[in-house]
Amino acid sequence: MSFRNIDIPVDETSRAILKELEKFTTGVMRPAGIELDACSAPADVFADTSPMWGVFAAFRALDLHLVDISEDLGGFGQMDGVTGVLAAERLGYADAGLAIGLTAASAPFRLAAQLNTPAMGDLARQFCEDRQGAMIGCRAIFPWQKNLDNMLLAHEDGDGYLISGQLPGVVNAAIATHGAFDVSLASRDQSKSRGLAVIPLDDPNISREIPETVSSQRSFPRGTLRFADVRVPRECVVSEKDVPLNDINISFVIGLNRFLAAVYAGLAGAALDEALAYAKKRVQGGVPIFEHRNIRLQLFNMFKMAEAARAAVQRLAAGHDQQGMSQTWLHTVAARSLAAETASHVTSEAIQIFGGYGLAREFPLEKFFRDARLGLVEDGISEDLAIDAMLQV
Amino acid sequence: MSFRNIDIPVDETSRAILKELEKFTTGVMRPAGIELDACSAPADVFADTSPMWGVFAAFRALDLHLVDISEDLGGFGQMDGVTGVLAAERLGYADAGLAIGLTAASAPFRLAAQLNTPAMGDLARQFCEDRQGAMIGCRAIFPWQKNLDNMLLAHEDGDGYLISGQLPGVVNAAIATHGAFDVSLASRDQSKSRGLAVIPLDDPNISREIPETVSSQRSFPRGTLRFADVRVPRECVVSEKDVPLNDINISFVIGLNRFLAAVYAGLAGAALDEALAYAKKRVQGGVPIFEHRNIRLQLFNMFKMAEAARAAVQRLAAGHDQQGMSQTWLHTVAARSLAAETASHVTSEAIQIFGGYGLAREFPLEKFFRDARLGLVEDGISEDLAIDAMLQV
Amino acid sequence: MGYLDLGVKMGRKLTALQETAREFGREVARPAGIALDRLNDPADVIEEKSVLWDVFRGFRERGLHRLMLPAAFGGTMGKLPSMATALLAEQLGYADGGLAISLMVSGMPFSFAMMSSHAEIRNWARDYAEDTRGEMIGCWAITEPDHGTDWIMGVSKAGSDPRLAPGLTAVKKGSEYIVNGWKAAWVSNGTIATHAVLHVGLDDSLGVHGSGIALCPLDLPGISRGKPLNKVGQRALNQGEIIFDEVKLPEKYMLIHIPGVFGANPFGHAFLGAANSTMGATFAGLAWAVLDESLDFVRTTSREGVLLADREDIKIRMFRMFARVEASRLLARQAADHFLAMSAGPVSSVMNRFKATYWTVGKSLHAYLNAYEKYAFVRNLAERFDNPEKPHKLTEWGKYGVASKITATETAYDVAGEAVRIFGDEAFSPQRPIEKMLRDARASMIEDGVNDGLALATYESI
Amino acid sequence: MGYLDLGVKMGRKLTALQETAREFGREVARPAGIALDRLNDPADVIEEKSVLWDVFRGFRERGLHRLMLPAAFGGTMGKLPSMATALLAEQLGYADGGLAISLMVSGMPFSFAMMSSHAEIRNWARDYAEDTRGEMIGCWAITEPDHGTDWIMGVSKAGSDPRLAPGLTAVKKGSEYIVNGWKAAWVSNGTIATHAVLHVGLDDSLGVHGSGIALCPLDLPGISRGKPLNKVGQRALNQGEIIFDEVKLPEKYMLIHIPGVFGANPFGHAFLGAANSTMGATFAGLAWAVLDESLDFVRTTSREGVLLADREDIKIRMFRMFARVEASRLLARQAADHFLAMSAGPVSSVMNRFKATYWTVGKSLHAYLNAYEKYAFVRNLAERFDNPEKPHKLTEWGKYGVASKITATETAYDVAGEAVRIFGDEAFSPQRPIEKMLRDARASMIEDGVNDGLALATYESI
Repeated sequence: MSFRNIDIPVDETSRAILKELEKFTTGVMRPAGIELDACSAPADVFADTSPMWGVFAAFRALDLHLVDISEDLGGFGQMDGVTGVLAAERLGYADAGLAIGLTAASAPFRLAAQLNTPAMGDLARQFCEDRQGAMIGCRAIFPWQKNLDNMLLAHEDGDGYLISGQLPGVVNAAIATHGAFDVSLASRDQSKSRGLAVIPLDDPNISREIPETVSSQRSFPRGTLRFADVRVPRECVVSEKDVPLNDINISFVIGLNRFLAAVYAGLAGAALDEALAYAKKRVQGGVPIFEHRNIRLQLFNMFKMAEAARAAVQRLAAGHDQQGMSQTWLHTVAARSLAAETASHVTSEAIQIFGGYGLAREFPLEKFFRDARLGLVEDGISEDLAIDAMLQV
Repeated sequence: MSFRNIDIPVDETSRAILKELEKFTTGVMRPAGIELDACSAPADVFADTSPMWGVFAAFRALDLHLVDISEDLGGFGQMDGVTGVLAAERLGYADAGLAIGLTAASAPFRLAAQLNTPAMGDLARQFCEDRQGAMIGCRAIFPWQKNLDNMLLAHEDGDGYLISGQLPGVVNAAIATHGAFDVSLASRDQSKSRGLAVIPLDDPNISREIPETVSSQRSFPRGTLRFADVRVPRECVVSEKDVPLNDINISFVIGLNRFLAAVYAGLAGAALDEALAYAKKRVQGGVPIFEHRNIRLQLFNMFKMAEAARAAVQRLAAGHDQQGMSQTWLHTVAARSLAAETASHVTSEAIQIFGGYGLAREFPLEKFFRDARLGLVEDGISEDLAIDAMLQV
Repeated sequence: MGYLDLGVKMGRKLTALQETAREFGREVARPAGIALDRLNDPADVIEEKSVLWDVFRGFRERGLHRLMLPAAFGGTMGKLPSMATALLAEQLGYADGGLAISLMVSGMPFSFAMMSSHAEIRNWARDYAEDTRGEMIGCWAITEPDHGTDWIMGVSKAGSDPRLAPGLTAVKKGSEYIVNGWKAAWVSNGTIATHAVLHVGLDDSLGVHGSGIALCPLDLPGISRGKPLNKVGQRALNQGEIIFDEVKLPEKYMLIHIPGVFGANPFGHAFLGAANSTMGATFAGLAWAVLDESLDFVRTTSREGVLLADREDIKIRMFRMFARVEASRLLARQAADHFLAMSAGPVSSVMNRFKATYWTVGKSLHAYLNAYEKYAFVRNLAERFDNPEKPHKLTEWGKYGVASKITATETAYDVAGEAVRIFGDEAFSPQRPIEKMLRDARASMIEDGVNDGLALATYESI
Repeated sequence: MGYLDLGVKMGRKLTALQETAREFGREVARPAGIALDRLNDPADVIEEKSVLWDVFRGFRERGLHRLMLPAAFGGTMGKLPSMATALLAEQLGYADGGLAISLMVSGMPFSFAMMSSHAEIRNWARDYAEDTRGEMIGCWAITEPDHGTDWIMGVSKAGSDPRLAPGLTAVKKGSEYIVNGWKAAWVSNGTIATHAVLHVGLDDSLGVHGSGIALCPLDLPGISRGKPLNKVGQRALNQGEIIFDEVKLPEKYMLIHIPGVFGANPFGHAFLGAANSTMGATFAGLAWAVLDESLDFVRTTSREGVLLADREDIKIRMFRMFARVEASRLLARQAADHFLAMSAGPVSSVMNRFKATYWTVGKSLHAYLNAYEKYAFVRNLAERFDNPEKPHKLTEWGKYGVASKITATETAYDVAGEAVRIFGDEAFSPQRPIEKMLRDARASMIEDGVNDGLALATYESI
C-alpha cells in the first residue's frame, strides 16, 4: 500500500511482524484470492485441492491467529491496537473475503480463552497447540439483537442442550470445526435467557450450505449452518445469568468491527494503488491520463477518502490503547461505516479511471468492487447499528 | 467539544495547556465572536472599543502565540504536533475567523525567527517581548504560485527595495503592524527572483481596505493591502538565491494548512454539538426529535464525518511528530480539504436539524454555516492545491 | 450556448410572459435583492424608502400578479397555458429566491378569497388584481414556533395525533371566533402583510386534522407583529411573527370552518403538492441562475494564465452542473404544469370569466362543509377518496410536487456550493451574487417544510 | 401507489407498446437476464441452448425491433409517437440493462443501412425487419483497446489531434478497402454479431475526424473474434473483440467514405446525443426497476418485529429514491423524444412509407460526401453549421442526450447502491436481483463513453 508515511508509528517488533505479514499478503494471499474468485462454483473454494488451504496454512505459520489469546494458554497475548489495525489493513489490501475468514477462524477460541472456564480454557489451549490447522472456527454474535427468538434455540435437555435453528451468511460455514453463537437458552421452566455457545460442529445433525451464486467476496463465500436438535454438553454454553455476557459480546463486536474497518480501508487502498498506477501508464488524448487535471482531481478525492478511513481506524486503535475499548462503540461503528463506504466508493471510482478495462475480470478492480459492498451490511447493516448506537450519546 | 474519548493522547503538560486554552475559547472567544459577527459594519470589528482587542489580549496571556519560536529568542519553543492540532480544534470550535486571525498574527515573527538573520532574529525577539500586544502580523505566502507577476513587486532601489502591488483577502489586514509576503525581486539588471519580505506596515504609502459587506467569518473580516512604492530596508527581504526559500515556504504552508484543517474540524464539531443538544430538546410529533430514527441517522452521519476529519488531522500530527513534515504536503492538503468540506456539510446539516431556527441569527448555527465556506477556498482553492499536489505522487 | 424548453410548447404568450418576467428580474428584482441582502438590520428591508417597494410595484405594474387570478376578477389565469405559472416562478427564482417567495405568496389570500361564500371577500381578488401600488400584501400564516413539520405530517395519518394540534386556536363565540396564539417568525411577508391565509386549531383532539382556515385581515384589534427575522439567506424576504391576543374574528372570514375535512386525503396532498411545486420551479430558477453565473465566470476568468473554461476539471464540473440544473428544471416545470393542467382546459377558461362561477364555488364549498359535519354518508363518501388501492389523482400528483421541491432546492444548494468552490475568493466578493445564492438556497431546504419532513409525510403515496 | 407520465400524452398506441414491452420484460428478459448473469463463463451465455436466443426471438416475434425501421422496410417508425423509442428502451432497461443494450444495438447497422446508396444494402433493413429468429444481429464497432474516450472527443475540436487517430484503418485499393486493426472487447454483441457499423480510420492526420463509417458484414475473410468478455455487470450482454486482418471490404459497404465530414459539428453532436439518450432511457428504466424492487421489499420485510416501511429513516430514503428516479426518467424521456420529434411529423410519417425516399437519401448523402471532398464552397458551407454564436439545433440538443445518459446511469448506480444498504444481506441472495442491478448499473457509467469523458467532450455546447 502506498502512502504509509504518516501512519501512526509502531515499535520495531511490530514493524517486523508487519513485514513478515506482508510477504504473506503479497506473495500468497492476493494471488490466491484472485484464483479463488474465479472458481466456477463457489463451493469449489472449499474443495480439498483448493489453494484456500495453503492460505490458511501460511497464515497460521505467522502465529497471528493466536493474537488476543493469553500466553498462559499458549497464545500470542495482546497485540497493541495500532499494529492490529495495520495488520488488518494489509489483509484487506490482499483479499477482503479471505481476511475475514482467516480471522473468524480464531473467534470461538479467543472467546473460549476469555471465558476461561475449565472446559473453555482447554479448548483454547487445544487451538494454540493445533499446528496442523485442523481447528477452524466461525461465529455469529450480535449483541444489539434483543429479540431472543431470532437466535439459535438451546433447550435444556439431560445434562446438556439440544440446539436447533439456522444461521445464514456465516463466514467459514463450509469448513468450521467449531463455532461461537448467540443462543436463546430455554430452561426446563420455559424461561428464556441469552447465552453464548462455543461448540464443536462435527455433529451429523448439523448441515451446511454454500449458495450456488456468490458475487461479493467470492474468494471466500459465506454459507448457512442448520442445526436440527444438535446435542451439546452443558459446559459448552454459558448464560448471561452466570457471566457478564453483554460486556464480553460488546467487546467482541468492537474488536470485530474495528477489524472490519481496517480491512475495508485496506481494500480502498488497494483500489487506489491500482488506479494510480494505471493513470500514469494509460495514454488517452495523446498523453498519460494522469496529465489530465480532472483525473488527478478524481485520484486526489479517492486518496482523501481512503486516507480518512485509514486515519479514523488508526486513531481508534491509538485511542483504545490508552483508554480501553468500552466507550468506543459509536466511534467503531462510524469507522466501519466510513471504511465500507469508502471501499465501495473508491473501488467504483477506480473502475471509472480504468474505463472499460475496469469492468473486465482480467483486472483485479471489478473484484475489489464486488468485494467492497458486503462491508456495508455484513454483521449488521451500518445504518441500523448506527441508529442504535446513537442512543448511547 | 464532545467525543474526545479517543483523541490521540498527549502528556500532562499539554493537557494543562489545553485546559487553560479552553477557558479562553469558551469564556472569551466564542461570545466575542458572536458579538463581532453582529457588528453593523465589518470595519467596526477593528474599532478601538471592539471586543476583538480583548480576545487578542487574553490569547496572548496564554503565550501560545509564541509557539514555534525558539526559546533562545524568548519564544515558547516547539509544541508537539498533536497538542498543536488539539489546540487549533478548540480555537476553531470557538470561532473560525478569530482562530485564523490570532494565529496569523504570529506568522511573520515565526518566519523571522526561522530565518534568524541578525535583523530577523531581532524582530522575533521584539515580538516575544511585546507584552502589550502592540505587534500584530499578517501573511500572504503561496509557494505553489509559480508566476512571479502575481506577487508584490520589490524593486531594488538604493540600499533597500521599493515594494508595490496589492494583496486581497489578507487576514489581519486592518490591524497588522508587520507582514510576511511573497515578493518578486527585481534586481537592477531586471532579472527576477522569488523573495520573502518580512516588513513593518507603518509606511503611509500602505493603504488598507475592509469590504463593506462580509458574510463568511464576519467576526474577523479579511481585507486588502495596497503598496505604493513602499520603501523597506534590504535586511527585511531574503531571496531564494540566498536561502532555501522554497523549503521554508512549503514548511510554512504545511503548518498553516494543518492548522486550518484542525480549525475547520473544530468548527464541524461545534455544529454537531449544537445539533445534538437541540435534537434531544426539541419536541416534534409529540416526542423529542432525537427519538426519530431518521434524525439519529442524520446525526450519526454528521458525527462520522466530523470525527473522520478530526482523525485525519490528528493522525497527520502524530505522523509528523515522528517522521518530519517534509513528505506530508499531499496528506495535509487532503486533511484540510476534508475538514473544510466536513465543516460546510455538517454546519448545513445542523441547520437542517434545527429547522427554521437554524436559519435565524439568534442561534449560532447560521454563523457557523457562513464561516465554514471560506475554508474551501482561502489560502488556495482546495481543488487547485490538490491537482497540483498530486503531481508529487 | 443555449437551453432547450424540453417538453414545453413555447407559444407567443408564454414567450411574452417569460420575457416580461425576465426583464423584471434583470432590471428590478436581481439588483434589489442584492442590495437588500446587504442590509444588516432586517428592519431596513421594509422601511419606507426601501427598494423592496419598487419590487412590489414593478411586479404589479407589469401585471405579473394577475396570473394567479381568474378573468372574472381581472386576472389572466386561463388566458395563458398552464405552464405559465412555473415559468414565472422560475424567472423570479432566477432573479432572487427570497423576493420570489415574497411576490408569489403575496397573492395567496386573494386567490383563496375566490372560494369564499361572501361576495365581499371574493372581491378581495379584484382589489388585489387592481392594486399596482403594493398596498395589499398577503401571507400564509401556518407555521408555529412549536409546530413546523407537524403541519406537514397533516397529509399523513400521523397528523391526527392530538399532540400535533396547532397552538393557535379559534373558538366560536356567537358570530365571531376568538383567536389566540402565534405564528412563527418564518411566516413570509409576516410583518408587512395586510391579509393572511390563517390556519387555526378548531379541535385539538383531531391533531393537525382538526384545523380550519381563515382569510384574515391583519388590521383586526389584538393582532401584533414581531420584529422582522434576521436570518442567513433570502434576507430580502420579510419574515416575522404574527401574534393573536383575544382577536375577534367575524365568522365570515372563516373559509374552512369544519375540522377534519382536510388531512390525510387528496386535498391535503394537492395543497402540499401545489405549494411545493411552486417552490420547485422557483428554486430550479435559482439553480439555473447559478449555472449562468458560473458559466460566465469560467469563460471570462483566468488563473495562472489559463482560462478556467479551458481546464478539463472545470469543464466536467460545469457540464455536471448543467445536467443537474436541467434535470431539476424539467421536473419542476412538468410537476407544476401537470397540476395546473388538470384544472385548465377550454371549459374552465370560459367559466373563469364569470363571477357567477365563483359564487357557485363559494356556496358549494360552504354547503359541502356543513353537510360533511351533519351527515355521516358525506363523511363516508369523503373517505372513499382515501382508498390507498385506487388513490385519487390529486394524491398521485402531490408527491411529484414534493419531489420537485426537494430536488430543486437541493440542486440549487449543491450547485451554489460547487460554484463557491469554483469562484474561490471571488465568491465572497460583493460584486458576485454567488455566496448570496448559496445562502438563499440554504433557506429553501427548510422553507415550506424541512425536506426530510416532506419526504416522510408524502412517502405513503409513492 | 403509482407513477405519472409527466409531460407525455399516453395514447392508445403508446400504451399498447408499453404493455407489450413490459410483458416481454417481465416474462422473458428479466428471468433470462438473471439466469445468464449467474453463468460463470461468458461463453455459456451464447451457446446454442442458451436462453439468450429466446430473448432475441421473443423481442423480434413481438415486432419490437421494427420500431427503429421505417414503414418502407417493414418497420413501424412514424406509426407511433416519437416517444415510443424512449418508452421501449425504458421498459427494456427495467427488465435487464445488459439485454436492453444487446437488443437495441442489434438493429443499428440495419437502421444505418437505409442511408446507403446501394439498394442491396438498403434492403438489409427489410431483411432485419422480417428476421424473427434472431439470425441478423448488429453491433456498433467503434471502441478500440487504445481509443475509448478519444472517440468521444471527436465531437469537440480536440478530436482533430492526430494522436487520437483510430488504430483500425481502411486503405482504398481499387474498388476495395483493406481493413486492418481491432475493435475492443467492449463491442456489444461483438462475438455474435453478423453485421457491424464499423468506424475506420481513413486519414490519420485528421485524428478522430479522419474516420469513416462502413456497414460491414462480419463474415468476410480475415475477420475473427475474441473470447466473450468476462465482466462485472451486464453479464447477459455479449461483448468481445473483432479483429480485422487484411480484410478486403468492397467499397459499396463504405457509407461515409470521405474523412473530415463529421466531427466537431452538429452531426457529431447528434450522433453522440442519440446514442446517449437511448442509454439514458434504458438506465432510467433500470433505476425505476430498483425503486420498484425496493418498495416491494420494504413493504413486505420486517426487522426486529417492525415493518421496514414503518421506519422513518426508510420512508425518507425511499422517497428520495423515488424523487431521483422520477427526475432521471423524465429527463431521459424528454431528451430522447425531443430529438426524434425533430424528424417526426406528418410529412416524414408519409415519406417513410416509400422506398424511393431512401433511394433519395442514400444518393444525396453520397453526392454530398463527394461534393464535400471536391468543392471548397461545400466545405465552407458545412463549416457554417459550426458557428458557436448560433449553434445548430442538433448541437443544442446533443448535450441533453449526454446529460440524460450521465444522469440516468448515475441515478441507477446510486439507487442500486442505496438499495443494497436497505436490503442488507438479502441484497446478495440469489433470489433478489438487487446486487446484479448494481453491477449492471456500474457498467453503464462506462458504456457508450466514460461519463466524465462525455461531459468533457460536450462541455463546449452548453
